[in-house]
Amino acid sequence: MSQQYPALLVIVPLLSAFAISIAGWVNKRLCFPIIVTALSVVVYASIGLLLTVLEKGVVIYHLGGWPPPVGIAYYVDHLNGLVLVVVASVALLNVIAAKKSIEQEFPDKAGPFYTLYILMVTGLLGIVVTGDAFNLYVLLEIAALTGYGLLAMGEERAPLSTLNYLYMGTIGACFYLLGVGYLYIVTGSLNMVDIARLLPPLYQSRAVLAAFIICMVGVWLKMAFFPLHAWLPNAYTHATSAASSLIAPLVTKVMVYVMIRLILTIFTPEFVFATLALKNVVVWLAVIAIVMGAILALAERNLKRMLTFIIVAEVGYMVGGAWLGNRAGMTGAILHIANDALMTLCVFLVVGNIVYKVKGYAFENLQGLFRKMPFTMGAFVVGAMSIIGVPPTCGFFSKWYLILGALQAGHYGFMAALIFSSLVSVVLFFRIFEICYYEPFSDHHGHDHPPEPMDEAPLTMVVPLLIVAVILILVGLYTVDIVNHIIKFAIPEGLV
Amino acid sequence: MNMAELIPALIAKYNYWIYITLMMIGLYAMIAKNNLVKKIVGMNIFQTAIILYYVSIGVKKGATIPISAGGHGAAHEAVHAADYLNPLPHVLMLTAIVVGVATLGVALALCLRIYNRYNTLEEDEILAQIRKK
Amino acid sequence: MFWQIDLAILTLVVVTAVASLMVKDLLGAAILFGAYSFLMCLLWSIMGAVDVAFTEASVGAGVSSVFFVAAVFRTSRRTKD
Amino acid sequence: MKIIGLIITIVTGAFLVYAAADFPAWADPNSPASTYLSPYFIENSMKDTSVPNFVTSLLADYRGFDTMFETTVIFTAGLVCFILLRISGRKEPETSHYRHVLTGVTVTLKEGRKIPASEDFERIDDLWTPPDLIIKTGCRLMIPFIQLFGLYVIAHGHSSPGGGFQGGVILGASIILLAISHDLRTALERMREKVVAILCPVGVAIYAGTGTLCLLLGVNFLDYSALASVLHVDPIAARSHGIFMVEIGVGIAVMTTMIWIYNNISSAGKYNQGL
Repeated sequence: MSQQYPALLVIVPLLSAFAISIAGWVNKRLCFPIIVTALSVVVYASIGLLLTVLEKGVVIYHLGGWPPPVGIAYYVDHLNGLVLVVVASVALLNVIAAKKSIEQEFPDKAGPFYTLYILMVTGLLGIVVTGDAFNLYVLLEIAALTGYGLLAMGEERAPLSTLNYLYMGTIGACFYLLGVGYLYIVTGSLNMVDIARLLPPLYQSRAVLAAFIICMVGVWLKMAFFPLHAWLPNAYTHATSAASSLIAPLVTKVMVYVMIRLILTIFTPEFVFATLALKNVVVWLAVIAIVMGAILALAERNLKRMLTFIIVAEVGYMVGGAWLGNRAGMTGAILHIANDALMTLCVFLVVGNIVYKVKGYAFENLQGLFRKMPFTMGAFVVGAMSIIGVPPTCGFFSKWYLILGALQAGHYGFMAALIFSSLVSVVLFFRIFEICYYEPFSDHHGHDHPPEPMDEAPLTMVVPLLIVAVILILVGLYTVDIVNHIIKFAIPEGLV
Repeated sequence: MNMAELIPALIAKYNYWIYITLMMIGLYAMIAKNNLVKKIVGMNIFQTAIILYYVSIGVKKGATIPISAGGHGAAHEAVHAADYLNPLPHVLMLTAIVVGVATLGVALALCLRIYNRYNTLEEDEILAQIRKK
Repeated sequence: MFWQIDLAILTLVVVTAVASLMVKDLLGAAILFGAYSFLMCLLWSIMGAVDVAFTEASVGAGVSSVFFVAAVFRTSRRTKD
Repeated sequence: MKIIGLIITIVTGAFLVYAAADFPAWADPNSPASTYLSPYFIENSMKDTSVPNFVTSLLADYRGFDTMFETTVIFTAGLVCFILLRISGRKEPETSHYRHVLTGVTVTLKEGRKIPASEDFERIDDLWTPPDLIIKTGCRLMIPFIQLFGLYVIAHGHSSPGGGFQGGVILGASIILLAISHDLRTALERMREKVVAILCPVGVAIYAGTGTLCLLLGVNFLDYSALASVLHVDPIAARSHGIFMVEIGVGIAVMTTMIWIYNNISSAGKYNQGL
């Protein structure tokens, strides 16, 4: 069975999506058990796959029995093995946590919601696992379309911001498709490894240059890299908490993975960092992204919207780290994919719990939350520490690698931006802690207002959140092992 | 490049110039148009332009449509690759067309939701309504 | 295959595309978009992509136009640009 | 915005023109795209799958995995339209209208009363207009032939242009034509919402299920040659049959999705009136 893990990863959620869709019309109570079972199988298969990769090296799976480049193949190496585990576990933890808020917000459309949810996970897993450039486009569209559906179910402004996301997402996906077309016209192949084998004699061709730039712009649009980020804050803020806590941690990170895959596998670091003179330009763009993300976050008076701008800044970290063009920077970027997915999940789950109990996420809604929801806020502190980058949480270590990379590359601007953004995060989060710590102002009549009783979110929401918080610290403690056993092999030897 | 070389170069890649033109028309409409449905029309033009590009890759001089001339009974006859068009771009574009219509459906559904709420499809009027609140 | 017809259709495609974006009526834009799709389908069948042309004829010129008309019917024909 | 748009467009366009200069000339038989991978498909399609239409064999077999997700995309679009537009908790309107078929007299009933189902009265909407007799009859005549053509296109995709997508769209269009020429209520009587919503995932599941069957028979996902042992034919014919099975699944999924999207958009999720 273990040689079929790559197929299981995609087939199990896909088939269960159809089962859930039908169950939504027959018996709604079946939906949740099916989705949890399917995602558990996915988590199991992804961990099994990662262990197989660690033991035996790259796993190749021929779909339809056709060897590449004729057919479509799955390539699982250390890089996507790691990302697969992250995607699968984030999806599983989030669906358990989201059950209550789904029941509260749209009880009658739970079946279609779960179907879209698991289809989105299918799409993201497929993007990560596939070794075919065109197949990636199709899966990109699945992840995007389900994302539009999930995001648009939110508040009254959600359809408009989702429509803007749809325009931007379509342009991004089409640019990627066009880039693949440019590669196809000069190489005649669609398989990533095969393209990489055929490309070196063509490195001077303008079409290859154009293919690379078009693909990059498309992927940057999808991951909301500054200045192409305009769609992200509105779309994520107005969504329901169940949807935003799936999409915010995963979509941008998977897109960063696609970018790293393009750099490392298809175009190879020699072409990207040595032949092209774009390295510094992109890192400076990343610097601007980080600074602008931090400043825009500072201007917000609304927790969820503030977090979306932090995502924009985090995307800047990863793009900058990947484009530094050295081993430490790339290690930091890959490590940050995993860490950022987990910490974004943590803080967005906290927002979900707050919305469930307080029905709002503006700063004035947050007063007195430390007393009211101590466990949720405890997890929030861990998540915030991780985003700021306080050891021993995992955020510290990826930042450390990124700064190391910046030092090695001699790019002090990027280093300064990282430190600036950490400082701004300190301000951002301590401001929220302060609001949450103090009780709401008592009204004028009675000064000894009785303190509000503890009113924690239900257990199914708190337990996954606490698990995420613990994972954040555990990943931090075992960072060295992750880097030495997984990420070290994910980066080709050529990159020093 | 003088005129004598330019004109053959233009004609030899006429399809590619048209695809770029169409794509830019679509892109401009998506960025600059104010009406949400007009933007969707632009989006579709943008997508079909890319399909045109792919189909243009598949064309081969002196080749016919990618369906075996012999039909079912001719499995033993040798098939010469030069006689048939390249089927791979066609397959990819079938997928792209279907993705296009799926995106169109979702976009129109979103437009309907927006119209129900704001009673207009003009982006500036919607933004003015949001700001007023 | 006459290259003159090829060129004429390629040019007409651009004309219909621009027209569907310029016309100040959404229903008209929907119909012109249908015409655009159909010309595109013709172009592809000239290029020998019969399956793609067939799909575009049924999806692009057929069902897409119906969706557009249905959506315009449910919203409004008014447009400022 | 217009100026920014113009600048972006011109810069992108200029960049694309610059890059297109390095392309192989149009329709060049010796370009990499025509010489590297595609000859394999053209020369081996008949040997591997016994399907004369290379596009079909490539679509459903060599790159069948893409096509499975393409069908999933369609299904997703239908589902998203449903989830966004469908107004749930169908509340019966205050007044309901019935039309006496023979005389054309309209009866309006208040407070949710109903006329028992009979041949004489038909339920109509408040925006009802009498359908044109010529259009109604003409479409009635055409619809069976359109459906027959749709089935032909699905079944004959192996050796002529067509296949699951095109046939499915044509079948869906026939029901949409019914909804346009009569009204949505008539079309919904033929294809109930629940039927559409269940058939759609079933169609995609036929595709994925065929692939999973191959997996369970001990080979890789979507490797139809494994069906040989089930169908009692040689592996090459099994591939051909496998392609046909998935085309049927695609046809069902595409047909129902087109109807689903149309129903939701044309009635803005209320499932009355329609166009």
